[in-house]
Amino acid sequence: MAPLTLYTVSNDLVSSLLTALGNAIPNPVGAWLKSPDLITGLSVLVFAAILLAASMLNTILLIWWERKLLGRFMDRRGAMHVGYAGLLQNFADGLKLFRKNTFQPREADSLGFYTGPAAYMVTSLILFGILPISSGWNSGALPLTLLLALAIFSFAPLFIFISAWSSNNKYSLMGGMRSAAQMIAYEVPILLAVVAVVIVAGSFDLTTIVYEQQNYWFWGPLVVALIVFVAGMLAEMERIPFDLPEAEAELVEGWNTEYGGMLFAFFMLADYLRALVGSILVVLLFLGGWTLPTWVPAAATSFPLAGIFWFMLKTYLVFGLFVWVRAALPRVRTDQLLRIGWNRMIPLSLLSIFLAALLVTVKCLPFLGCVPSPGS
Amino acid sequence: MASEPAVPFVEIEALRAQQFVPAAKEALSAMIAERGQEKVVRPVFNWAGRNSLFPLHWGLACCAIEFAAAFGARWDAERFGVVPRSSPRQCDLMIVNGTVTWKVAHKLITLYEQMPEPKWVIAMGNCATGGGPFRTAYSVVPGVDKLVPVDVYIAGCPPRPEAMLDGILRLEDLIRERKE
Amino acid sequence: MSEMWINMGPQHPMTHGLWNLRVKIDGEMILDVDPEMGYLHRGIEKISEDRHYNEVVTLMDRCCYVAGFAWEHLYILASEGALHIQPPERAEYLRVLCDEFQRIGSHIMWYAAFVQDLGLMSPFLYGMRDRDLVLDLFQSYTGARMTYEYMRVGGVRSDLPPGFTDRARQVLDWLTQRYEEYDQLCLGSTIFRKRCDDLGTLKAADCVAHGVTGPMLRAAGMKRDLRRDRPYAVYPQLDFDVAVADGADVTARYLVRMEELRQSVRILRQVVDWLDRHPGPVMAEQLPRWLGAPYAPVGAEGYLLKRNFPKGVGFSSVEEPHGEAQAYVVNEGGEHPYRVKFRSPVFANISAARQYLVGYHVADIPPIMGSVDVCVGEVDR
Amino acid sequence: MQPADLEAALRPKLGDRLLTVEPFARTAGRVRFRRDGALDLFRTMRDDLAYRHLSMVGAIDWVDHREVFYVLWSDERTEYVLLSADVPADDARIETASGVWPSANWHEREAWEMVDVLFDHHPDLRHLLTPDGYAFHPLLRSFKLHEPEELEVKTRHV
Repeated sequence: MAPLTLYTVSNDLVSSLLTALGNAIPNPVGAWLKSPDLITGLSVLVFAAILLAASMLNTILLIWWERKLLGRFMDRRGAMHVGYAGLLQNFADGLKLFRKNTFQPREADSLGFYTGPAAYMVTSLILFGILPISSGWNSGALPLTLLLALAIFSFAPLFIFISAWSSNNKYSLMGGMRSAAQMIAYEVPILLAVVAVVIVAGSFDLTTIVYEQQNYWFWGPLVVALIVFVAGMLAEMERIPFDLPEAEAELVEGWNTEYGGMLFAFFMLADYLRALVGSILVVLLFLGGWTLPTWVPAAATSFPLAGIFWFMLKTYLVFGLFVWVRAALPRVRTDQLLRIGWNRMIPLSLLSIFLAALLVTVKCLPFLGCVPSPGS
Repeated sequence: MASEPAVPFVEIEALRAQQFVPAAKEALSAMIAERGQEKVVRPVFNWAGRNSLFPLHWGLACCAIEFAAAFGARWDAERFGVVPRSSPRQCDLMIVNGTVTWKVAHKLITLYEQMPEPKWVIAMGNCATGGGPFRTAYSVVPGVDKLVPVDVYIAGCPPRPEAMLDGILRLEDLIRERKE
Repeated sequence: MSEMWINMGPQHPMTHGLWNLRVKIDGEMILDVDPEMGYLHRGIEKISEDRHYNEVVTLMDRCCYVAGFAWEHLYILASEGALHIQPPERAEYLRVLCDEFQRIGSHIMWYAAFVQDLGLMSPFLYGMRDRDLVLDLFQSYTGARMTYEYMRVGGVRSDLPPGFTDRARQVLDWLTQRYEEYDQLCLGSTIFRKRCDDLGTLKAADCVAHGVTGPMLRAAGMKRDLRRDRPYAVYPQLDFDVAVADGADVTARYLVRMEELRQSVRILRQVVDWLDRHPGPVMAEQLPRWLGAPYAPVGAEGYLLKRNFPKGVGFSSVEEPHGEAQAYVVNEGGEHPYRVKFRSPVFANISAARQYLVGYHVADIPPIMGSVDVCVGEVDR
Repeated sequence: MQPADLEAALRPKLGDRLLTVEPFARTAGRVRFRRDGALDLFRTMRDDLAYRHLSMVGAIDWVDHREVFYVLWSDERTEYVLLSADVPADDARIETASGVWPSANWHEREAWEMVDVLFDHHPDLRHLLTPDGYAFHPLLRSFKLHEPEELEVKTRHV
């Protein structure tokens, strides 16, 4: 039996449906319905729809997770009256925002005002088509998934800046400027930290990187890279302590000050989509993805969808760490943020590359652990 | 020159409000006419609307402190999905928590206009309801309903956080029964 | 970006009230500021001329809504001076009890708002939680959480309920533990120190020139506290230290307020012990009837008393949580004050905004203004 | 410092522009002066008597005239002193103190808009608490407050 993957599921679904339909309908149309090209095309669409729904559902769950966790950190309960334990709260928020009046400030530039959020949302969604969720549960085995993901991830400041600029608000503009400066400053250390992972794993393919970690997760040997990556991800996701573009205290709501209704919901969703992607990347690169250490009993990994279960559990825990940081740390200032980025993060990431190269050469380092040889 | 009471200024501001209220009513009725057909989805959207009221994050006077206390650990208004947002664009509820003066009146109206429909106003406390202890003062608007349409009034000077939460729940009841 | 003016307010998360800070910025740097006040101007001084002496107390609570007791005390001291009335000693101790608990409540409220301005969210909730305990105490003997109307010309309205002092001691014990937690959350955080050190510096000489008082002045190293320098009520009998710090920056103001919180606990322990041991009247005897009961019908006797009551001018100053507040009450005979004038400490502290804001970043405005502890109610009155 | 000491210290500088020094509750005394001696008095108080802190400037409308009062504080002697000058109601103006104590700036703005006392050479005499262009001075005795019923009539058409 072929391994259960998302694509095979949708392919089976579509092919059985279309075959039944094609048998019922007389030939020229029926044969066309049964043609493998159509089945492939449609199953890709179904696959995309499932992916979209799953990622949206996860994002909304993630918001709930953050609100409940924050509530607990703050000695209160968080949303609890809408649905069981407030699980439906974010659906209510989304529906309400969907119904709100759509408007555009008088002096705003309509092209940028509307394309900004849409593009931000779309680029965040595309990422889910690339990331492997479990063995086989990805869209395709591209050789350079990691690079592609990071490239798409770094589109965001452009769209944020476009929407901030075109909403014709001074606070939005300042937020957009900060966002651009911050994301560019942290793009470099993130990439350098990833290079360390790539050196050890010997591949740009996320699936390969995960399989390389089957014996040793990378967070131990590559702890410096992990620190740089997590800090950079916090900045990329615009979360406290690096949430300057949305710094509520001085910039009202930052670059989305002028956005309301569905456009605001787009921003909100896209923010959390990116947060989800960030957590997933941390899990994939450093925490072994969907794999578990070898000493774990086989029962833990043999039940259906075990890979996805462990993967999502890790993702939510990593995101919980981000929430914890949010509850415990104040915000840094713009110049401090940039100074941390250029003066601290880049040397650290260079150090992590050096350590990674050393690791590959000598296999084991005191206190940091061992790595398997690449391509083993 | 300074011997007359402050009527002219009051009237200027009242005139401003006079122009505003009919326009708001017109917009409201247009919206109602447009949404009259949606019979099936309305309960769902009403459920969503009443369970996710984002109040505008601003503090006018004493009631603002109780407003803040209602978001504190003991009362935790977020339980009901009430999360204050700083930008009026993202709000659907304006809680007027304090004394409204004529100096801030047109800014209040601007903020109200910046909120996208559908939107609601809660007059929190005696000052917002009718001027409170400052009703006779030359600079105080005797009730925010002179400026914007108010849905729920909360009594108290200042109302306790429970009273504010109760006001929000009353507003939720209003939204539930909304026939449009 | 070229230079531009932005309006921070009247609806802005930084303001914590209703005022407008106009800021001229170049990129992220502040070139000039111009505070614009008056959005909450309710004409309290004018309305007071239309009120009985005791009715003005109602307005005082709403004048500064986070430090209502301090302002009641201020006004009562001035009116008692103007009316030549001396309250009993227990009433004075009760007023100090109110004042110091109010200082704790106000400073915790400040802590909650200030740390939130830095982006740290949890302390806001912790602060509100602990402040509610203090408000519960207020509620147990005044019936209100924020607007008390407790002090009267000639004493206080009522005595403490039974068991109050024990509850007060419990709250004080709890608060003493919490202060450690507050310090861990702020001083223990490197980011906090990086952001607040050498921020919003206002040296002692500038403070004096611009009339800045209270924790801001003490943070600049000047040991000035009206409770020590011009004692009122029973402060001479109480043992406490004046909190000072050297930095003149935001961290120093934080340290001063935290130390004041601890000193308030120390004062309150003495006050609570004294109150336990010394029962007695809480209202002066032989008050004019129209003062004791403002709404009672005033007969011929009361009318004569009213007419013939000695005229006078009362001046008082108290160390309010925000700084030095003063009241000037003119009594021209009769049941209404002729003129009431208040000096709000925050009024002076904000008026010096240009001195401590220019040259910093836009992101520094919220912590700096947070460290000033703005209460707009008393600025606009 | 007693009122007599104050008078002894001030009389040589001010001459007959100093009217009286009388005792005043909880302060060192109340110095009454003629308004043409304002600036000299302010400088003397700050430089010679070390009253470096101006706490409050206020004004009172006594219908026939207006009184401007200043509350000063000295850190050296830890005491207050009051200065007070009468200005006629039809020509209510006095020299500003903001050149001597910068803290007078806002207090004088408030006194001007509330009691209509003009402060000469004030750097920035704008409305502070009332809106720009507000034509009234609310703390004058002639400015009457609304009765609630009256207010109802006036705002009903809104």
